[in-house]
Amino acid sequence: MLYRENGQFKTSYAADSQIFAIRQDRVAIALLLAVAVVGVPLLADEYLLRAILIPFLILALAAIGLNILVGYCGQISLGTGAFMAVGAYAAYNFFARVEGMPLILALLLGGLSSTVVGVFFGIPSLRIKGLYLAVATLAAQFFTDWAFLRIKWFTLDSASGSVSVSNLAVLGLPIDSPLQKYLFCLAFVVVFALIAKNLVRGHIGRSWMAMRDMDVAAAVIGIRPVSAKLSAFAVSSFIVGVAGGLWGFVYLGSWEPAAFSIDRSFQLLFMVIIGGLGSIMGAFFGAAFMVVLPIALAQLLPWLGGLVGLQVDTAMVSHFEYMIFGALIVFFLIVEPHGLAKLWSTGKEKLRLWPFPH
Amino acid sequence: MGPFLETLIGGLMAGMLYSLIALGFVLIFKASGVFNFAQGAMVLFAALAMARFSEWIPQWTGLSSKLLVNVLAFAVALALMVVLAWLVQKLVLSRLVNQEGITLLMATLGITYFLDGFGQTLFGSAIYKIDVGMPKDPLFLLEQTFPGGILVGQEDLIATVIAALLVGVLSLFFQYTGTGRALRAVADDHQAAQSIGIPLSRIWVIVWSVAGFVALVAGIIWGSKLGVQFSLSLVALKALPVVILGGLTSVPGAIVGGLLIGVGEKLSEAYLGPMLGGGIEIWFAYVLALVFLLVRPQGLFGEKIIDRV
Amino acid sequence: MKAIGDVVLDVKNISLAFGGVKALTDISFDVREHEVRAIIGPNGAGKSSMLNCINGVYQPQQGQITLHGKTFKGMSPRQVAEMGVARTFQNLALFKGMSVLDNIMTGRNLRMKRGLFWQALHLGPARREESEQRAVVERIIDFLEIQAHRKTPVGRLPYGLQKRVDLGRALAMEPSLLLLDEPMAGMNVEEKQDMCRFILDVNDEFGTTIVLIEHDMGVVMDISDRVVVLDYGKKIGDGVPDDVRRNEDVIKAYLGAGH
Amino acid sequence: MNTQAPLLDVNGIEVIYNHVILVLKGVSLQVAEGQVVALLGGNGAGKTTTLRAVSNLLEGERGAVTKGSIELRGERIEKLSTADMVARGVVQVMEGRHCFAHLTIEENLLTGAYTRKDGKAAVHDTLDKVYTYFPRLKARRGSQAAYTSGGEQQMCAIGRALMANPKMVLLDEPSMGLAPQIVEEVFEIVRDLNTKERTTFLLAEQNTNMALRYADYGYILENGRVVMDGAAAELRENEDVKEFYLGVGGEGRRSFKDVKSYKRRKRWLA
Amino acid sequence: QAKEQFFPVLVYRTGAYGPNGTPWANGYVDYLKLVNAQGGMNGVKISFEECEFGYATDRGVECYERLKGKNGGATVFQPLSTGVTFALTEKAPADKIPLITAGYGRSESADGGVFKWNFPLIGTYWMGADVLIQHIGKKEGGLDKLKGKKITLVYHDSPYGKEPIPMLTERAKTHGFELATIPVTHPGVEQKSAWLQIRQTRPDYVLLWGWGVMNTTSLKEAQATGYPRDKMYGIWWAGAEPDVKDVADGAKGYSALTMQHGVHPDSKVAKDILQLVHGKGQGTGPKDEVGQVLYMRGLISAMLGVEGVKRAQERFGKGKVMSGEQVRWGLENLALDQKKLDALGLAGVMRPVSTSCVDHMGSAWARVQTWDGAKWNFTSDWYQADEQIIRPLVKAAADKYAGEKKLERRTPADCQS
Ligand SMILES: Nc1ncnc2c1ncn2[C@@H]1O[C@H](COP(=O)(O)OP(=O)(O)OP(=O)(O)O)[C@@H](O)[C@H]1O
Ligand SMILES: Nc1ncnc2c1ncn2[C@@H]1O[C@H](COP(=O)(O)OP(=O)(O)OP(=O)(O)O)[C@@H](O)[C@H]1O
Ligand SMILES: CC(C)C[C@H](N)C(=O)O
Ligand SMILES: [Mg+2]
Ligand SMILES: [Mg+2]
Repeated sequence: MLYRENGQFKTSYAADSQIFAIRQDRVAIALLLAVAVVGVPLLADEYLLRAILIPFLILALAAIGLNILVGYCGQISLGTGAFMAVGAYAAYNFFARVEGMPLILALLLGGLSSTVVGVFFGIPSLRIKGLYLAVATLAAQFFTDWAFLRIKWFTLDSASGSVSVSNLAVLGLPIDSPLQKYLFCLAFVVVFALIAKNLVRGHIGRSWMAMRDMDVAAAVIGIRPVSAKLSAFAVSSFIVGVAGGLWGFVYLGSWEPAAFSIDRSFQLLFMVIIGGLGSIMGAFFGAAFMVVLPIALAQLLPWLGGLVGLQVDTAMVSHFEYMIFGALIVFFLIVEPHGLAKLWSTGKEKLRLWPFPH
Repeated sequence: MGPFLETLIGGLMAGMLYSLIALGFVLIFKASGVFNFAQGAMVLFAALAMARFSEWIPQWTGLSSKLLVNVLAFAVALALMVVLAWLVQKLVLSRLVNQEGITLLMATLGITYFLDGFGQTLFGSAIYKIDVGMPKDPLFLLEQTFPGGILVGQEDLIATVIAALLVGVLSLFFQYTGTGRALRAVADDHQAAQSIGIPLSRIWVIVWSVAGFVALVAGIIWGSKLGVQFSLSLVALKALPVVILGGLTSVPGAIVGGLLIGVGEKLSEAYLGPMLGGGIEIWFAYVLALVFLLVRPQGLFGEKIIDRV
Repeated sequence: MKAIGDVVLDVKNISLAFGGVKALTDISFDVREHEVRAIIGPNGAGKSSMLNCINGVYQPQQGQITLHGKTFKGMSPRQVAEMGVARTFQNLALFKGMSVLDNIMTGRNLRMKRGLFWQALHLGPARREESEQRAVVERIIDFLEIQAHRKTPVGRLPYGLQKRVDLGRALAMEPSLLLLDEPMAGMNVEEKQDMCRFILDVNDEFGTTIVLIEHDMGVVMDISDRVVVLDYGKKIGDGVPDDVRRNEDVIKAYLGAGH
Repeated sequence: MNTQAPLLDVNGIEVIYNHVILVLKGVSLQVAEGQVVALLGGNGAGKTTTLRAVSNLLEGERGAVTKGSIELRGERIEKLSTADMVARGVVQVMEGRHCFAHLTIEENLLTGAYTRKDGKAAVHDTLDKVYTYFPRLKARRGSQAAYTSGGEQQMCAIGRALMANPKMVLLDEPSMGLAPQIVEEVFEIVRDLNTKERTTFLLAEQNTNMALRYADYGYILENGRVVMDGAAAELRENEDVKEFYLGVGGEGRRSFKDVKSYKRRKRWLA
Repeated sequence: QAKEQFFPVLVYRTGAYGPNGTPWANGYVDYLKLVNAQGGMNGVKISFEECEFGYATDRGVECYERLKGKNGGATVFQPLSTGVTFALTEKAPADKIPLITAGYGRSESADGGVFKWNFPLIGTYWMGADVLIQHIGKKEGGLDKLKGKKITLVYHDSPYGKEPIPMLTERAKTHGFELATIPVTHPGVEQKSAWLQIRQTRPDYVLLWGWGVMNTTSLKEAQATGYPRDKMYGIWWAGAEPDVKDVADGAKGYSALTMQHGVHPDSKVAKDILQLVHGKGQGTGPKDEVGQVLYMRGLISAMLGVEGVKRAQERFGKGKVMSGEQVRWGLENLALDQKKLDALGLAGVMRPVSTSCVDHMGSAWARVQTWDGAKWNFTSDWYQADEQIIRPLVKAAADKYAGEKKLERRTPADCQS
């Protein structure tokens, strides 16, 4: 009964197709945003910002991008790391080579470069499907890993192959302290989440989903596979590229190709799956799960060990962390195979019925 | 000519080693439609078990015959893999019947994490040794014809023979037995397979056990090559292009794919690598696979992807 | 009596084979504007394959198809769709992960032009366009009486309703030619009656030409204007329902003695 | 007819999908050994769900029986697996065909005999029997199931279930997508097996006309509840059944062409 | 409650590099325990906390963020990864925490005039590369004999592996030998083509710049392709027990540089640890590990940090907890003479270290050790890296860095503070 939509009538289609059509949701999201913009800066310490919130936001952004490709358009990609890398290195080149290049512009240009690469590696998707397509994206992954390691030009001939940026600023405001960085990322995430949501609820998003669910039928109602798939690759790699730029510029500050290795690609794919394929909100859930849980476990386990008087060494903690993390993944999948976002909405449905079960 | 042949042979044998791992992927995929991400972790787990038991058994029992110890350790490790298969079925797969491939893939990822942690908790995370008496020193063939002869790794040669044997047996099994047919049915449609009385649980225990066995064999060969430690689970990545190129559902495909990838990457590294700055073999393997897929989207021997309205 | 017009679809000497299987052999027939044209025949006769040829999913090895005066041998499904042809599928080809509303909205995709940029902002033109198309779709939803399920993911709907959504999606394309592949399979009489009503309404009100595959002879005989009968890929009958019903070949191959 | 103990006794079951969607709201039905029982009802009434509950195929759909009991020959079976049910001779033909796409028609049929222990020869006899029932399958035996027509797949699904030599068959919409002649044949097969081999059938069917002609007893399901049951012959005479399920009004069969002239009326229960 | 000096410990005990990371970490932690057991640093006890990062740069940075503010603030970071060092070089100055990168990290950071917070104590990769070439030259009978020789570098494809390349290139130019470089991709289990290539080009020497399983694999592949192990020379991270144990006889004759120390189970400090730490059941790893190569390296790294604090206390107040800035001063003014080393139980293990504002390395000495199939033995005299060659390279690279980051070189006054 707490969560009821009865009595909330929509008088226009526009109102009905709002992102959060139910009042309670709108209130909740407004609260959440308020906390993110006002509450967090007041309360969070530097550690929380730097080690948890900033990576969470950036990875959530990347996960949104990936979700468009995998969750909405049904094209499995294991090359997210590559597209992030392209975004980061391209942004770096624009930033370092062009005198006076504004930060935001550099990041967006990085995203655009990533789009180009993404579309290029998306071309095989017109012919190759399913897990087989993973090969194309993996090729992208390993190729960029190699290219940024080996082609000196990309790293401005840095001997170690590691690049770094500093003195970040937007319109004269420095992006330096964790808080500034956090807000900077937050702004990006909010804007892109909104854009992504808008895209997926419009006809473009529907053509992606149609492609995903049944491509022959989609073709029959007049959706062009070429444009549907490639636009998904384009949008996805743009967002992922921007996230890559943020990851390099804002989170790491100095990076090497290993920061965007295949592990990152897998990590993001897992975020998207565990969060919920085809759900923007799922990207956030997934990112939270994959970022926060390991850290929480690493903190929690020694403490728990301490409670029962056990001295747990880091290796042990680390192994247990893996075990628990793995077990939790399985557990959540069993509870809800369609991811945390689905679990969330089932929960809401239950609330709607509460306290009368049916 | 000599160096070329050498690279070629090296590639072929590296390819067979990949096939050995690829085989595990193919088995499980073919028999349940699950892309088993945990194959690499299973290889590590099996190898760890083998390595540690062959170290512990003499300590516990005072046995000194190396052969006996190895056989015992193998048996124990195999038993462990069967138990593992049973647990996976019981705790994970049976609760995810009829779910989409991607969900199952994710579940096997959970298993991967668990196994990585569990294996190292149980067996430790240092470097261990598997010594099944594989010869380490090189063999030089045709020393008269080519200066310096042609180098062949004896270890690789043995691995090649074993892999070929495994593949032969397994392909026959799938194609010609009733169980093989049932396995393929399960991969197509869990629910329909259930509806006609195929006991998914038993089937899954069987395949995962066989995959565990393959992982153990791969683990022993790779482990005696590289030493048993965490990186062993990463060689699974090398098997990915192989499986995909050969076709996810094809046992012979795993072999042919392995050979192609092995040869392709070694030759490319040897002849293209120096021009491009080296280290190209990894992406070259994928690009090679990609080129083949553009011609045959289901892999060389994979079942045709069906989409019909 | 409704006015049947000129030939809108002319199928000439179509042959299609898959390896050794001859799905269609030298089939010709025509469809006139505004008529309800049924295709019947035993299982595996090639009916669905025929539809697949018409809307470009299969490319026949021989023969040609003339649509609205335009003759083609190989068109992409998209081109056919642009010429106003819509269809439903025998084995439900709905977009499982999407809601009923979204499924039907995809039918309007061809008419939605606002590009990425406006979509991303979801402002002004994009929003207006979305609302306009939504209104059309809502009319279809009302028409098919599935208002209650608007937001349900189609995968959860019972079979019969899924068929209705499939029809809705085709209708949303506002086609001039509608191809229906066994739209009433798995329905009881009452539901079939509903479905017939929908089909006839579309046919009447919008003048949509309909090609219908159906195994329920009651339905076929009652609502179609002309019937083509296929058997093993060959045409064995063509004519008004009453003639077909009395055709010996048809009785032997398809209807059986009971009819 | 309720004198002998029923083979299958479904007692007031409730089924919930996905923890929230309540679909069956207390369905009870009995099937006696050697009977043909029809389960009728409109789209979404819950026929498929009932069958799934009996054959224990709910789990894969994330559904669960939350109340009531199901007994087979007096044994509670809710906890069994589908394979156990098949071992007890109960096989379901699933709605929507579900053939194994990559297997050939013949391989599909042979997998149906997976549980049989009576030897290759016996299995081949059954295979021949199925081929005589459905000659079309024999013609297409070498094709992968995915590349056969809808009706052929339906035959394959039915044939596959018969390969198990079942004691009881749960048929979900067997007539769907089949040509009239074949529909007739399918029901003849049902009768044939029923009389010759005393196979019991529980069939969910939309083709009420056919179903009631061949069944001994019928249940009508609406909205997850049994709203009416009775001997098939009685049901056939019932006015409401005639009106809504057989399509015959007071004045005989109404043409589908005329359906437009009257607005569909509400069903007799809300 | 007495205040404690907090030492964050970035380690990797799991993953592909775990077998090598673990002994280092054990040595590091055991030494800290030893200091506490002996009464702390002028009475100040050490508290420490480990953070596992699996040798992954981003996770290392995460650990840094997690630990830097803990328990009153981190004293000094020693990330045991060149990649992480690169990432932290920017962050540490802002947080005012010194970085000790003993034997790894950025070679140009030896220039304290630009890298105020970095301390690549007792060894950089340029220095290591320089010594290796000296050693090879000596074997050949003089550096001039290197002319026309082929030397191949097999390196871990990461900032770590690339570090020596500028130095080697420089040396190749000077002495006229031919340098080829072969990268090995992380984690390094795939080296077949690399070694087939080596078999074909038959270089006179192979330099090995590996870490973790890559070292083992290199040796095994060398064995499998028949490359003589006694022509292979590794950097000090490619010369420990885990690298060769599993290869055993196959690695016989292989040599590696030492970062001064080698295997020292008999040193006083090792005995102290066995007695005061292991003896109390507080040992971190197995007993027989005490004194092994990587264990000693970890121990020495910890010692350098502790001595930095002690040196700072001499100026800012004994018995007090030092801030990061104060420790930085201490590290910049280290004066570990032989007497002090003897007192620490490090006699025979290492040579004196003394740092200054311009020299953050403090000592440029190394030896060579060789594996005899069962253990490591020293097989060379001490070498000192050639200042003439290194200094200009370091200065140029540091200036380039300063230019990019728009940093000013520190003034002499700043050096005094
Ligand atoms: N997997 C599922 N998840 C959620 N709801 C489901 C699921 N399967 C069925 N339902 C719901 O259960 C109800 C009954 O469905 P069921 O398939 O049993 O009906 P039916 O009588 O077989 O209908 P039809 O004649 O159309 O096949 C429907 O409202 C349907 O939406
Ligand atoms: N893509 C394909 N590949 C191979 N054979 C095919 C393919 N499509 C159809 N066929 C074969 O062509 C024949 C005609 O099939 P089609 O689906 O057109 O039959 P249908 O008349 O629609 O039958 P039904 O009434 O059972 O749906 C069948 O024998 C079928 O097996
Ligand atoms: C630090 C050392 C353990 C060596 C390591 N490979 C590095 O990054 O330099
Ligand atoms: Mg058909
Ligand atoms: Mg049903």
